[in-house]
Amino acid sequence: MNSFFSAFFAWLPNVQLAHFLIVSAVLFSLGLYGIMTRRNAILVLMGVELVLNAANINFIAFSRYGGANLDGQAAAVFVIILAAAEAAVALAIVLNIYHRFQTVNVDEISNLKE
Amino acid sequence: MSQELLLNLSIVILVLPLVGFTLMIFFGKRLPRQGDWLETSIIATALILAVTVLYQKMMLYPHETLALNFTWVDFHDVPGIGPMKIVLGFGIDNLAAIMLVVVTLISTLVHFFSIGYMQGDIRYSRYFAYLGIFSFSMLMIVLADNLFMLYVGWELVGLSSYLLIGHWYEKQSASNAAMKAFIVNRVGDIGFFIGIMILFANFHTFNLQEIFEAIHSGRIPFNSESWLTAAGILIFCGAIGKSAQFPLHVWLPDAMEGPTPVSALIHAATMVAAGVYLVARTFPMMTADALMLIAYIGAITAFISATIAIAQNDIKKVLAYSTISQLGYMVMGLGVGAYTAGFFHLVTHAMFKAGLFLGSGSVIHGMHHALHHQHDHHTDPQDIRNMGGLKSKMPVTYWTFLIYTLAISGVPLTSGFMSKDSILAGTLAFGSLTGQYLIPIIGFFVAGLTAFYMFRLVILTFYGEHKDAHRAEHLHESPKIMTVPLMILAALSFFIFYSSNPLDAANGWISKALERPESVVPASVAAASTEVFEEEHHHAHNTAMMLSLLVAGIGIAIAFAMYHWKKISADKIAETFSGPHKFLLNKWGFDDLYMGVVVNGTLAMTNMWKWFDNTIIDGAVNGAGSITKVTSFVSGKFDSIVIDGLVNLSAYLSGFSGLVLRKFQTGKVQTYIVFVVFSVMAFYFAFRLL
Amino acid sequence: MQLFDIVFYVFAFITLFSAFVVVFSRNIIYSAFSLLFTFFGVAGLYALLQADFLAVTQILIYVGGILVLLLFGVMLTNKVISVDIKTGTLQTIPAMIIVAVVAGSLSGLFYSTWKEVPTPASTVLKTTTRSIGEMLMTTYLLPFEIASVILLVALIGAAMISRREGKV
Amino acid sequence: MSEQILKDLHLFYPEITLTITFCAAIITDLIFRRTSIVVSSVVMIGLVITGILVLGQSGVQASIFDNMIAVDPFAYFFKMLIIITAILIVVFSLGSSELNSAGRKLGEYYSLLVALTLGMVLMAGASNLLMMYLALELSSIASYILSGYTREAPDSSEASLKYVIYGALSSGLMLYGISIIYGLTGSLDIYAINQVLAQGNYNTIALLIAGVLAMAGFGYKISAVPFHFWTPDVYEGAPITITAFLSVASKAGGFAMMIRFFKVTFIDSNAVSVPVGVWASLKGFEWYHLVAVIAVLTMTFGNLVAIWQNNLKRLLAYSSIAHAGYMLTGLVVLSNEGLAAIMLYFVVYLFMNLGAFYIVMLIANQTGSEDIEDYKGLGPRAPFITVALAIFLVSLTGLPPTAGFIGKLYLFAALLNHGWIWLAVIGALNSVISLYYYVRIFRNMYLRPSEQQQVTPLNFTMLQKVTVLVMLVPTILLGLYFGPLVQLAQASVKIFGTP
Amino acid sequence: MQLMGIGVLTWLTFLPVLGMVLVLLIPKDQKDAIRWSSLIVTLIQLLLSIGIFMKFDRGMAGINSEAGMQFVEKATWIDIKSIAWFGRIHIDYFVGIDGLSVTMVILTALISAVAILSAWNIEKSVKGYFALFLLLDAGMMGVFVSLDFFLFYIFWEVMLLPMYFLIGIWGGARREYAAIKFFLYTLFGSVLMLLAMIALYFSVNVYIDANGVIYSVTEAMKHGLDGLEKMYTFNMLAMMDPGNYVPGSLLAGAHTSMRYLAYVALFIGFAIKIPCFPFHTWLPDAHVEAPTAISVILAGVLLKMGTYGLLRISFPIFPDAMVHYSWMLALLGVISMVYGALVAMAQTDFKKLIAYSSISHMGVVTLGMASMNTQGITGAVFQMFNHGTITAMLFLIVGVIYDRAHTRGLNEFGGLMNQMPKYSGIMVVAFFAALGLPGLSGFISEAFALLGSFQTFRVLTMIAAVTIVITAGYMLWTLQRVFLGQLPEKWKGLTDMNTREAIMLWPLALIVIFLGIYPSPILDMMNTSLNALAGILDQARHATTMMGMN
Repeated sequence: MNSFFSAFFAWLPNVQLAHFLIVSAVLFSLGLYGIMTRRNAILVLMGVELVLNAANINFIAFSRYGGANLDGQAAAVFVIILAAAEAAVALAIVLNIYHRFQTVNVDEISNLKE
Repeated sequence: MSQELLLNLSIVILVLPLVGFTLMIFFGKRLPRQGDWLETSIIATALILAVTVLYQKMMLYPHETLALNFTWVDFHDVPGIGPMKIVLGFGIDNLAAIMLVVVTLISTLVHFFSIGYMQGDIRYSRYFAYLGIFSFSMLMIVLADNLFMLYVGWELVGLSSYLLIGHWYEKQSASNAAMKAFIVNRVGDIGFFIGIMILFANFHTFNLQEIFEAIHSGRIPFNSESWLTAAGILIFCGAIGKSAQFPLHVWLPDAMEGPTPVSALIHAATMVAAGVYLVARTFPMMTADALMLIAYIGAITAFISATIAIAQNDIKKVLAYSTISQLGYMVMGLGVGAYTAGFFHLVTHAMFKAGLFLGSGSVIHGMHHALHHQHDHHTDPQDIRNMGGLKSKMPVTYWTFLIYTLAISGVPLTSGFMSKDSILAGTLAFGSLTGQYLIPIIGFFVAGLTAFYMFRLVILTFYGEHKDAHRAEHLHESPKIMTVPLMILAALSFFIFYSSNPLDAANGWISKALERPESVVPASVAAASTEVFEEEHHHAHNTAMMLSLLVAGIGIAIAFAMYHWKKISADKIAETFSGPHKFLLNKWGFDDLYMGVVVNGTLAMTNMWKWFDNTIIDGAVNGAGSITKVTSFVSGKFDSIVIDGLVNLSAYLSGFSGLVLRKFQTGKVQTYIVFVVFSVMAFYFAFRLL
Repeated sequence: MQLFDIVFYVFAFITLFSAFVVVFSRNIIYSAFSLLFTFFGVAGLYALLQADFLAVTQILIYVGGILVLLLFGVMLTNKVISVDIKTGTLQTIPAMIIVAVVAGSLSGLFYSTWKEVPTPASTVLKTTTRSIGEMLMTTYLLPFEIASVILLVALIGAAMISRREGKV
Repeated sequence: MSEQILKDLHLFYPEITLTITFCAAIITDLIFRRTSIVVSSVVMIGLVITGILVLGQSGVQASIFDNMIAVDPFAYFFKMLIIITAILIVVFSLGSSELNSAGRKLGEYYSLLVALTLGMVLMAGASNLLMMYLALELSSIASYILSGYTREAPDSSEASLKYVIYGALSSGLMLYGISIIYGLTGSLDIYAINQVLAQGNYNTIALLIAGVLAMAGFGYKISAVPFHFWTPDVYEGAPITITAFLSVASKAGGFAMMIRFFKVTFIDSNAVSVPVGVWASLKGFEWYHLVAVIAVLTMTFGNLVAIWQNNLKRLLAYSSIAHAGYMLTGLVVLSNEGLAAIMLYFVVYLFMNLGAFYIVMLIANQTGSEDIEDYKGLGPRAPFITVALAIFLVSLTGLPPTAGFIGKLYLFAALLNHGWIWLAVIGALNSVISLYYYVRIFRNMYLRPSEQQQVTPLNFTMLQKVTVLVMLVPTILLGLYFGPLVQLAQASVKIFGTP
Repeated sequence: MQLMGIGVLTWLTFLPVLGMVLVLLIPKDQKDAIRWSSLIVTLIQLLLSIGIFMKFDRGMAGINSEAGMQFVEKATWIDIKSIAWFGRIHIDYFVGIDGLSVTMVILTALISAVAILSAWNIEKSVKGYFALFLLLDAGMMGVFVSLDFFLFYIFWEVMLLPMYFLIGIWGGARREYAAIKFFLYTLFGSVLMLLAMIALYFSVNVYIDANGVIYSVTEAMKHGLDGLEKMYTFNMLAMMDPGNYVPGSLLAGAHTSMRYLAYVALFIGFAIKIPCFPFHTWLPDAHVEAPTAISVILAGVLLKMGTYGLLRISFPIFPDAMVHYSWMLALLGVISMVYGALVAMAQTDFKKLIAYSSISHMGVVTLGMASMNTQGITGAVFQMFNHGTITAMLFLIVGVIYDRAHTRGLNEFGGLMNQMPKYSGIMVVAFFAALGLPGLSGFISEAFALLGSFQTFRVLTMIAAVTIVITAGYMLWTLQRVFLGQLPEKWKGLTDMNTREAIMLWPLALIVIFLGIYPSPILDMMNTSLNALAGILDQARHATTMMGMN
């Protein structure tokens, strides 16, 4: 175990692909956490954005370290575009919900259930 | 007459009553006099033909068995067996020919008697129709040369017995008795049927002659002598049921709920004798062990029912127990090997017992009329304690009745003396051959008892003063149509019709005709051979005659002493031995026993199964449901769903798990997401670990 | 520790810390503004990864577009009296556990799989904009067009949904 | 390059037509603001033309736009399926009082329907992970909007909110998975990915998590348990036409995409000694076990929960989940046979499921209720329609002589032929369970009297009856004479780039 | 035998479908027209079946040889050319009858006609009733004539839905429960059957030539493989030929666990229909709730489909498994007999009593066929026929009294013999036939079944013989409770059977009596076939003994 940690700490300062990936993983997890826990719909959407950003970091990191092909960057471009489109639609829906229910707390909008 | 003609004649005899039945059942009510003449003339014709057949058979073919066979079902080439046919047919040997006459004769007489006795009955034509179907089925038993048809006839007489016992079905007791008769008989039939199955499974034929030949050639069922014994005993089970042998004798006394002529015909002379006939038919295949058992069953039956008869007060019940007792005698006779004697007793007993029943019928008829005149509907016309002094009122009935009683008691010059004596001699022979002396002891004791209770009956019914003087005025002799049959039967109770020697039947035509057939079973399990047995039988003859005369005399004397001269008080004895008396009055408790154990047991069992079916199997769910119903979250919904159709436990479980699974659908999207991410991780770890 | 590494850690810290605030702050406005820093941090990481075009795009679209959209959303759905708009959280504990597991296993996986990947030769001087532009016109032409359709759909849809009802 | 693009373009005419239709619909909507009939006609014409153009692609095997989109019999099959569904949905929408009485104009509705169709059609052909993601998002975004279309109904709004959050998360998960795959293989092109994987040097664990994450995206689209949670709520809340569309076309697109993904990417294309028509799974990542587990969960869950439903839309939602489970089993067997069974099942499912939804809609139009209790005594009031519904339900149960039986027969046959006995048994038992809730519907229709005081017969227009017949006839006919159907399915298993 | 170019079996099967269409075309309120046209359809069906009875060649075996089948019709139904990865799919519309099915065909036609008569007084949605009834009729007939498993299965399932509705709509108080129970139970069994069928399909191959003629593997070897194509098949007859099994396939070989499994799956499917002991609980409910005509059909025909299926499919296709499991079949048969009889005795509902007696009587069938010899199987098949007629009578009898008294409580009646003499007469015949009185048909079949089974299972058969008494017990007890004794005051107004009721009951009674005396007309028809069937089993038994198994 000790050897694992010593290797790990020795590895830490030498930034390379995995460092970015781990940042991405943590960002992804934070995004998930936000989606799961925030009552406010807009905060939930923020969580979604975090998840997408995490994926993008992956794409770009892999693009950089994976033999310099730009597919990853291209993909990231599309992800950003889609994030914008999705955010627009989602916000419109949230506004609509607000008009209808006078709340944007996702957990309160649960008429459809078993 | 050619053999074919004889056979055809006998088939005509068989079919005639069936034709009568069919006509009567459909058109009986519309015929003049409701068709009694039709049925009666048909059966009378049958009688004439039967006598012809018997005569011709005796004259022309005294030792042959005439057979007429036809293929009933053809199984063609059966795998593993080869060609197989079920051949049925009729056979006439001396046994059958004699039975043919006995059955038709008594049937004819009973028909005539019934015309008088049943006058004005609401189902008069139905009654005659049933008599027709009975005659048909009984004749079928007689003529069958194979077990299958025998069984068919066997069941059909059961049916007709059921119908006739239940003739007055408005009476609960009558319909109960009918049912009891049928069901108790069926218990015996199970054995009979299993016996048939054993034989068929091995020999692939129902034909008795073929079965005997097969056994004779050394092929025995399942290669085991015990199976052969078992087959014999199981077939005898049929006889136990039909001939009311211990322990299935309980139905016969109850069967007295039927009209008295029916009792005479079916429950005294013919049907109940079918069991004896069956044993006689299958006699060659009985092993020594089987015969021993048969003998003991017969003896026990004879003894038990004779003792019960002593305590009975119903005229027909006394006769019923006497019938059982006499049947036990016959069975015992066959069992000990006295084939001829046993069957001979069947014939003689048929005459005098039919007579006794018809006589009692005449008495009841008279009593009934008298009571009817008095508008008395409470007094039991069958209870001998209400009778007495009928001798003068009904002379013909009395005299004929006395003759029958003498015959059954075994007084010399009567037919009963000869046959009974012969059986007793057989038992003595058996005793000396096998060392089983209990059987002759019972035999003689029962002979004494028989004489005693029969004379008790005669005395209480006909002697002394009538119990009710007013009623006595209305008592009349029965009409001619009823008394003539009585006289005929009385005549037939004399020795002369059976043998020229009143003391020994051995040389009579009937004994000549009925030679004991040789056993076909392997020698190691066979009973004493005919030769040996006849030797012993002959030796025992004189001893038996003496002893039987003695015990009969004693029995008669005690009867007169107790009931006529009142030297001994019957009541006092009853009081002194109140325990045994009650025991006898209670018929040894058999009815209670069966009611309590068998019938209630079965009913309890059926109810248990019903409960089991409704609760365990079917309601695995509905039951499980009731437990779960309590739990809160299932709530009232569950009930309706269960009733709506969760058919079994699995359905319940699936419904239940559906209910649980529903809980995942909370309506909160973030909860869903937790589930999703959780599942993703779960899959990931599950597959990593695998 | 080279400059590159230090810069990485700075950006990584900015990204993750602000993301942490986004997710955990009870104040919506705080969350929204933290998100701004997250996006900046991510853009920095992009730059470190020599994705200059994307770093710029990230700032333009995310900060200039999506974040503003979200802020509008916050404002429109709350009666804004002060900057102190609180919001609640739910099922934090199960979420925490699951997320910890996710983060742990993903990080572990990444660490073990890509621990030692040689850094390719740097292409710092050449910008990626042109290459990406070319790719969008050739290989990714179809996705590019489809993306435009998606934007159109989103446009129409968003307009339709948020339009005042009753007006045909 | 540009010549290639031009050459590829003519294999892309159907999609282009759809795009044009989409734009045309928007423009028409702007011109004819007062009535939506013009838009619907335009959409109808566009869809029909698209259908005809798709027909022209029969038998083509090609990959266009730098392997972005495959044009192959497999895609052809699903495209046809989706287009037919779309046409039927347009017909449904014309007669839906839910939509028409919503007080909103339907121009946008129809145009978005086209966009949704386009997304699904793209899903059927997408052969690049990015393209798959885009197609998924296109259809998702269109569906978010459409499921919230009747904004007046709170349920509808709620459905769309849940859908968008759930959908965004799911596509995010999938995207993350895609990014890992990209990292592992350095490519987004599924053929190239397969080339890399086929060499065998990959990290199985990373591949596993990528696969599971991708599965979350696909599972969401085909509503497979445990990624199905949005389905009941959205199906119940959304307008019934959209529900019907999602339950068939969306599922078809999702299935097409998933099958292509798994079959092209995660197959050991260098495997030797496999019989013709059978594939070998990638060593170290036996994903078909995952699919098998998901299939079992899906059908069992769908059926068990459906038992408790009282809203018919919701009931049908669960039933559609269960059906996805049956279909997934076809993928488990890793053979063309299973694939053909899935496709065959889809054709059958199209008719029976749409039929059921349509009749539920027709009845709701008149009675205003989708509650099972309100179906009491409906039988005598609307004999033809209820008999048709009964037949659709029987078909959904999978009883002969309806087409549903043939679908199940082929699935089970594929399973048994490849030794998946336990899976076949579970599938079969599930269809017994499913009977129970389907029967509840016709029990209420025929066995129970109406609770209303006045019982008036329901009237349906000839067009509606004809529409019902359009779905009813195949449902019965394909059950009795299924030869052509099987041939079609068998011919359509050819996926570009696979043997 | 052809009519208008179409084979008689097709006519028999699809005539009711035509009838159904006809009925659907008649306006709703013309109830008599609907009744009469239904009756005429079934009467034509009956006539056709009588024609079959006349023309049937008693010497042809059938069972596993196509040449031995009669009135065969074979036409290509589904034909899909083979492709690289999947062989030819060829399903024939293949119908034909042999000694095993001919009795069932006749029985179906007979009982259907009788049941239509008994449904005459249905007033609630007459049109729907008769339409569904005719569909049911077609389904039943189809099951008995199909020689292709696929076709068989389709007909098998086709009956479910009409049955569900017939019980569910026209039934008694708890009709919904009974109907769904019936439906679920049967479907449960049939999906297992479906799986077994598919497994069989992939295990059996035959060769087909360009003209669609099928060759078994052996024939093909003789013929030479030129121009022949190998394919899987649903043909039952091909499944019966061990030579056709693909080596290494799921069900190849003998005495393998897969074969046992498939056999058990099939068995459960059929046992539920019979219904055999642990699967029987749907029956009492279904019977009690079903309208008279449906009870008649249910008891008269439907139950036979289970035993027929065993004989037609399970026995010849899985003789090895049959030999292995025959004791189980026999045991279940005996349990059904005894248990059914005992539970029947405890019933107070007339119909329920007869329902349980059905279970008991069908146990005889099961036991008889478990014997695996000619007598036993003959007894079983004959019992199927007889139970069909006798139980149909019993249910009609209940129907008659229920129509009048609107109760089926046994304890509420009594003394009806005087009030309804004609009715009572027929009832006595039916009851005594049911309790196995010689001279009536039930006895012969029971006797043969027991005689046969005794050769294989001695002890079990002896236990089974106990039912002779129990049956007599509850039958007579019922007779007593209903007909004997005093007539309660409230039933003084009951009328005797009317002509329609007499017309439906008397033919059955006459058949029961006639076959009781002379069963050969029916036995001869089936004998050759059943010998062949027994031969197959016998061979399997020998093979098993040789292998030292069992």
